[in-house]
Amino acid sequence: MLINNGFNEDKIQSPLRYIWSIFKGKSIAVVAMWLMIILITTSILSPWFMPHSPLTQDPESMLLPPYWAKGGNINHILGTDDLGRDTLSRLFQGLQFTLGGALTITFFVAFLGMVIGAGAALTKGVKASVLHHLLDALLAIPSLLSALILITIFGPSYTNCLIAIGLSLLPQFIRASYIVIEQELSKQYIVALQLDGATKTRLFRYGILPNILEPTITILNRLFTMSIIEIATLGFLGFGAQLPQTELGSLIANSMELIYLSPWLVTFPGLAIFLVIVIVNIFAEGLRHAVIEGEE
Amino acid sequence: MALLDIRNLSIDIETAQGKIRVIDKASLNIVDGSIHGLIGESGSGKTLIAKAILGLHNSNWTVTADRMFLGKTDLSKLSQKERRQILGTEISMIFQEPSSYLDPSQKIHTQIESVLPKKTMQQRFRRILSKIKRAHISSRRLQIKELLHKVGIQNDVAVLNCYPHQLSEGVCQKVMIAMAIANNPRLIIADEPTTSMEAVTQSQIFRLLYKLNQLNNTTLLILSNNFANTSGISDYMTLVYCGQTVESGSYKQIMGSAMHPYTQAMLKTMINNEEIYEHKAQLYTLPGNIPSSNQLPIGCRLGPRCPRAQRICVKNPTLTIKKGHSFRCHYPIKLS
Amino acid sequence: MLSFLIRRLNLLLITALILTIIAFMIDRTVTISHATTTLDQRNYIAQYFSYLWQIINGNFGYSSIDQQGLLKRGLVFFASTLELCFVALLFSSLMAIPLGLLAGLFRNTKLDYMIMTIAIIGLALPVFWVGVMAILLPSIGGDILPVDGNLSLVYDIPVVTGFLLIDTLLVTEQYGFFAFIDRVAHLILPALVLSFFLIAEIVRLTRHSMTMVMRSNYIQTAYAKGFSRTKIVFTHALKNALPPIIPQLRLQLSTILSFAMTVEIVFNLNGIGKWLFISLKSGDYLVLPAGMLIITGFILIFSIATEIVMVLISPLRRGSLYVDK
Amino acid sequence: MRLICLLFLIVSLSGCYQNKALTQNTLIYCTDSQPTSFNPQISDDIASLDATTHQIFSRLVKIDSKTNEFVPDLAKSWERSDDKLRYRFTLRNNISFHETDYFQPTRFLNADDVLFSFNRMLDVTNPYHTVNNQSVNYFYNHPFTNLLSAINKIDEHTVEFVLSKPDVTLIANLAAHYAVIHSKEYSEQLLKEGHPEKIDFQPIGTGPFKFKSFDNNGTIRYTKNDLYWQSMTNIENLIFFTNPSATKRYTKLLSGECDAISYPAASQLETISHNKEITLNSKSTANISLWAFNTQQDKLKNPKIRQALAQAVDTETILNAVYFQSAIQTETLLSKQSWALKPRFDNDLFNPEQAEQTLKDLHFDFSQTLRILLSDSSDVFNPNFHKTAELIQANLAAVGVKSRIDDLHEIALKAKLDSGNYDTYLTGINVHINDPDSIFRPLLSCNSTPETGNSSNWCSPNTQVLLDQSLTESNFAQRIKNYYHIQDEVFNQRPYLPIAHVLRLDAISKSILNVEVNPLTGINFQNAIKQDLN
Repeated sequence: MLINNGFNEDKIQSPLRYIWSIFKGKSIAVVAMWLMIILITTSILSPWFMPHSPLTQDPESMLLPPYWAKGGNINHILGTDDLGRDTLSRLFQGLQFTLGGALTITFFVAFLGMVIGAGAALTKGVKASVLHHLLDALLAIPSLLSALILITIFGPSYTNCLIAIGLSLLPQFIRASYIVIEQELSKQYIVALQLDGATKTRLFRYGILPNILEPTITILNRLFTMSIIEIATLGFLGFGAQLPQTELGSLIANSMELIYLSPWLVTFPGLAIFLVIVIVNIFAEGLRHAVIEGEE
Repeated sequence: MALLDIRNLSIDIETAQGKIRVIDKASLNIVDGSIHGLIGESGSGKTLIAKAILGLHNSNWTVTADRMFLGKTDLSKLSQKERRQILGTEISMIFQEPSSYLDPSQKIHTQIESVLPKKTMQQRFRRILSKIKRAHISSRRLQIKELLHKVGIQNDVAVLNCYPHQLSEGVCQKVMIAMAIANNPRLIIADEPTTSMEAVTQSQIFRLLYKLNQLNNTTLLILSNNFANTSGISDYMTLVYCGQTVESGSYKQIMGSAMHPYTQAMLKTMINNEEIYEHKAQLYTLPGNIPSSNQLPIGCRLGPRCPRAQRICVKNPTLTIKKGHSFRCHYPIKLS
Repeated sequence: MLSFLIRRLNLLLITALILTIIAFMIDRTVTISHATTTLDQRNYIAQYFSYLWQIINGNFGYSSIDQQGLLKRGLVFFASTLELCFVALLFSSLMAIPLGLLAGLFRNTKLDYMIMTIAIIGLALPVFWVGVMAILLPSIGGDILPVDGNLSLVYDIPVVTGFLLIDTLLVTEQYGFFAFIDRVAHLILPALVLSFFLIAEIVRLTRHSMTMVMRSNYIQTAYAKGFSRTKIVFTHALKNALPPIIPQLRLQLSTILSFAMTVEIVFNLNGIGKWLFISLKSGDYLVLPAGMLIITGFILIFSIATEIVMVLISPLRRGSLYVDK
Repeated sequence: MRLICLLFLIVSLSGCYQNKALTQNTLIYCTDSQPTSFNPQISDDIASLDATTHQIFSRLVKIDSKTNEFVPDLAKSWERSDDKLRYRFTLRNNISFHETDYFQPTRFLNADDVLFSFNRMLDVTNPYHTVNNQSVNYFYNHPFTNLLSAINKIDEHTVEFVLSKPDVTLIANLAAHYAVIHSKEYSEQLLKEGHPEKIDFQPIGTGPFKFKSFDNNGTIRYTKNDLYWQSMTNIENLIFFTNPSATKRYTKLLSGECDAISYPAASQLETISHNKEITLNSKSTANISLWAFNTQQDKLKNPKIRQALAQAVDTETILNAVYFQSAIQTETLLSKQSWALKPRFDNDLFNPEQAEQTLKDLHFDFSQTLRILLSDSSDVFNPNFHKTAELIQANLAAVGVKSRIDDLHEIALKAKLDSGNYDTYLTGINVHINDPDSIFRPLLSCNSTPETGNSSNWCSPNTQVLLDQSLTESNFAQRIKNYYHIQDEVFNQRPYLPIAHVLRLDAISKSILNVEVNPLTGINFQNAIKQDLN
């Protein structure tokens, strides 16, 4: 009997490696990925290499414009705020809070949501239906409102804001992962696995998890985007990070009264939020396409 | 006389790992008025060939052919518009799983009506006139009714007012056939028309197709993975393996004197009720699996599985034609 | 049909009940933590039922600041929010559906990438920031558009329906159509900002839906019938691609409202978001359960309504009336 | 293509969304906060005064804005008896109260109305005395109690005020915001209806504008009082609109949605002063922004420590960074205009080196954290508390003192102040009468609580005696001397660090003329004229 191996010139690539090789071909997405890595590392490391501390006041140079504008100073590339603090350092500190918060939320919510969603999808009966109705009810509450409710109960602070946003986004994520897993469960190969007598965990690990990569990326991306926007929004409304913590949204709120005097102070944090979301979205979109192409 | 004459049709598909030649120099010659079976395992490229004939290919396909003629029209040189004119009137297609090939949001009536020849100005005018005369002639309704009766649907009114999801697969397939024959095309391509159907429905559909061929003299190209099923009604057969046409010939030639090892293997797989199998005897299969599309062997693609393969099989065999019986093999089975 | 309705209403009631429990829990928590009223000594279950009874009777509590009934005021504010959402939805549908269809139709072409870039940008623009930047508008472009508020103050419009677009039309004897135009002018900027997000969302949904439809088998059939691409798009694709967007969009309703609330706060529109925000800032925490009940009540009723409408218009879903899946 | 259509739509709308005919006789004043009531007798916050004193009500006498002299208003004339104890006021005839949906006057103003208005404040037996009267220090800023012994009705149009001892400030008091005249008839109608509290929320007065509506979004509508006895303006509708964001107010002023705004953001003053379309109206006030040290707190008990902390703070930077041009730097509690001001010429008010040295000498515990308490919302005397606190924090850090900023919201803040458990408090005080007592008493009296102004919990017998003495002191020179003593003590003991005297600022569109702003009693639109500039 002949064996096929002799003719298999290429090795069969592992799916992840295969997806990676497709992803590498998407130049914009790769650029976005590098930008994302740079953004995260710089905002974490910024206290060590920034020339100015984000809290140092300088009465001599208040409200400096960015250095390219008239009256700008090369010491403060993006200018200073009304207390003479360096805008760039403050932006990075803000990024630390916003981006870090969003990543934390994404991580925890994704984990919890996946577990609960999978639990709901894999179990039947009273437990699932109770969860279902509870989700229906919770999903009807706009996330901003539920975040406000939770913050009113906990009191405004950065950590509470993160908890509130996480909790308010959790139902959405549970529902999303539930739907995805449910869809996957109805597919033939899962039935085959079930007939093989696979346990729930095995079914989840080997049957479902590898096949829901693409929708998971979409959900995660959405979760991340929403949490950034919500952190910034709550910060802007004064329910999030409390001063002197500078979160990008509260940075905008604090400079709002200065908008005519120094519009840069409002422009830069907004642009930062915008760029972070765009970069992450492009990266996620690229990844998603790679996964889709890899699966096809 | 050949209605459809395809020689050395190749299809390359662009993928992330480069171009893959999925159809490799396939040749097909369909005699006018015959039933031609295109037989191959699933994934062997039958549907691709059919789509290439219809021109329904995506932008990342490259289709090349030495000859691709439908009657006297060169299919490979048609513009989009010209091709559209041919589709439906000259060639039509019947798909597998018909219910998914019918628009779920339109009633059957609308869908059938849309394939009927467009009303000319004259007809419209006549219709208005007839309305004035209060002589109610709904020619279209009649036409549709006739079509449905032709394909064996009796309760036409009920069916016409249904959405596809309310009908069974068999009825849907009949509707598809009705739509396909609406314009009396010269060639009907039936792509596995009976998969996922009950046996009774299957034979109904086959009988219907056979009748069409006999009554209207419509040429039929039946794509199938079921050698046994299709061979029954086919006048001619072509076998495809991994995008290569291995053997082609009339029913008698194939059944009686298969030249290619693959054909022979297929013949052997047919369960023959006259033979008595021993208890626990193994049924015959070719060893190995069909290679996946990105790891196709070079030369004769059956090579690794072929019981008669030798070193020279890594080169592509040339087409041998004997009395309309063609095959591609370096070591054909000798006529016994 | 009747059994379907009863089943849906049944689900609605259970969800509504859960929501009142949540509202009750919020009510108790804020009352205890901020001690605005004397504490009720009865056990929680008895308290809950009296709370539920009050809600059924339309008594959502009273503002701790001016002792006004919360339900009536909340509804008036919510009407304004809905108006904003509606205008934004209308505007963004007009913009986004054609874009999404085009993107889906010309998938993976330059046009598609361009449209998707627009969508990502729309999603990424923080709503409140755009609102803040809009403040700069008068100093750049003069008094083109009003920067905030529901309506110019010169118009004193009595509240009839709560929907200012309608109310302004009711006072044409006094102000002519100026009040209406003024209202429209005040809605343009906030609706535009809210649309950014909505456009992004609708473009994505439409594109996905369109792609799925264009890949489906019956489009192949249509090609095989010899139809032109335009004809296929208009006769087959649109009809199948658009309806699935509606339930998808319905799922986004709470997100849309969430964004609308932010827009209101930034643009100083008297909607439910600003109401909640101002009340919370001034320590009136009882608005939270009331506001929550109003918003969620609307979302529940609206989703049931869309479901019924969907069943009525979409032949595919009508099957679910008869077949219990 | 769609974008072009949209732009076209916007452009076409922009031409007509503002209706000229309607806006022409409507004046919109955008304020920073809502009034707490519509009666200046019970509310003395700026917003309430702006919304009521000159618009709805009239007083017996008023101050002429140009000459600063007292001129008759509702009183035709007045005469003083020879013993300087009796003042007799003759009222004008045919002065009608507002005719509104909720009240139709049947008679003109007479002596009963004047009596009612004052007795509501003075007479504890008056049925209205306790209406809407929740504040403990109801008469704190109304020195009538000490002043008057009786108010008599002589005839329908003559009222007599009897003083307990000679006092020249009576006329000034009668021109103050709390001396407005209410309608007795209206009060009786309300009593009958059983809603006496409405008197302060649906007011009836004799002023140039009558109250129309107040909605919870912060819009107050007035219409012209057609029965007003003086010549009137061309303004038919007066609208007050509350928008807490100074930037938004300014934007609306630019876009023509507001005709005048109160307190434009300090940071925008420079841009506003360059704008030719806008008049910037600034009036100096006695309102003062200050940093209070809680003298009851152990770590701040030593006045030297308070001195040193005060020395560490650079008030000039605060002024530049927070107030821009909206305030005047000060070292004293009294404003430059006050007759009791003791001028001071110290050069080492800001001296961090010396401050650090003093603290070291006093063995100040540098490891402890000094808490800076502040409100989380802005107020008229400080546009941005938090920024001020941050600057102070940086100053303190420079001398090695650690500090923490506590932003608290209204209710929590009040609780904190009541508990007395705080170190320092960044606050300020509003002054409504041009009298040193109105500043010193709330800040320094033992009877005053942190909530009413004494946020340093200062109580010194010496100060208290001086305060009480000067109130009854008839010798002016002695009074001044007393106040000088108080100022010295404040300087030495440092319960407060004065930061700035805040200006009353209003930005008014050039199309509005004759708006008068009185820093003590509020804005006056009586004579305002709106002209069409186009």
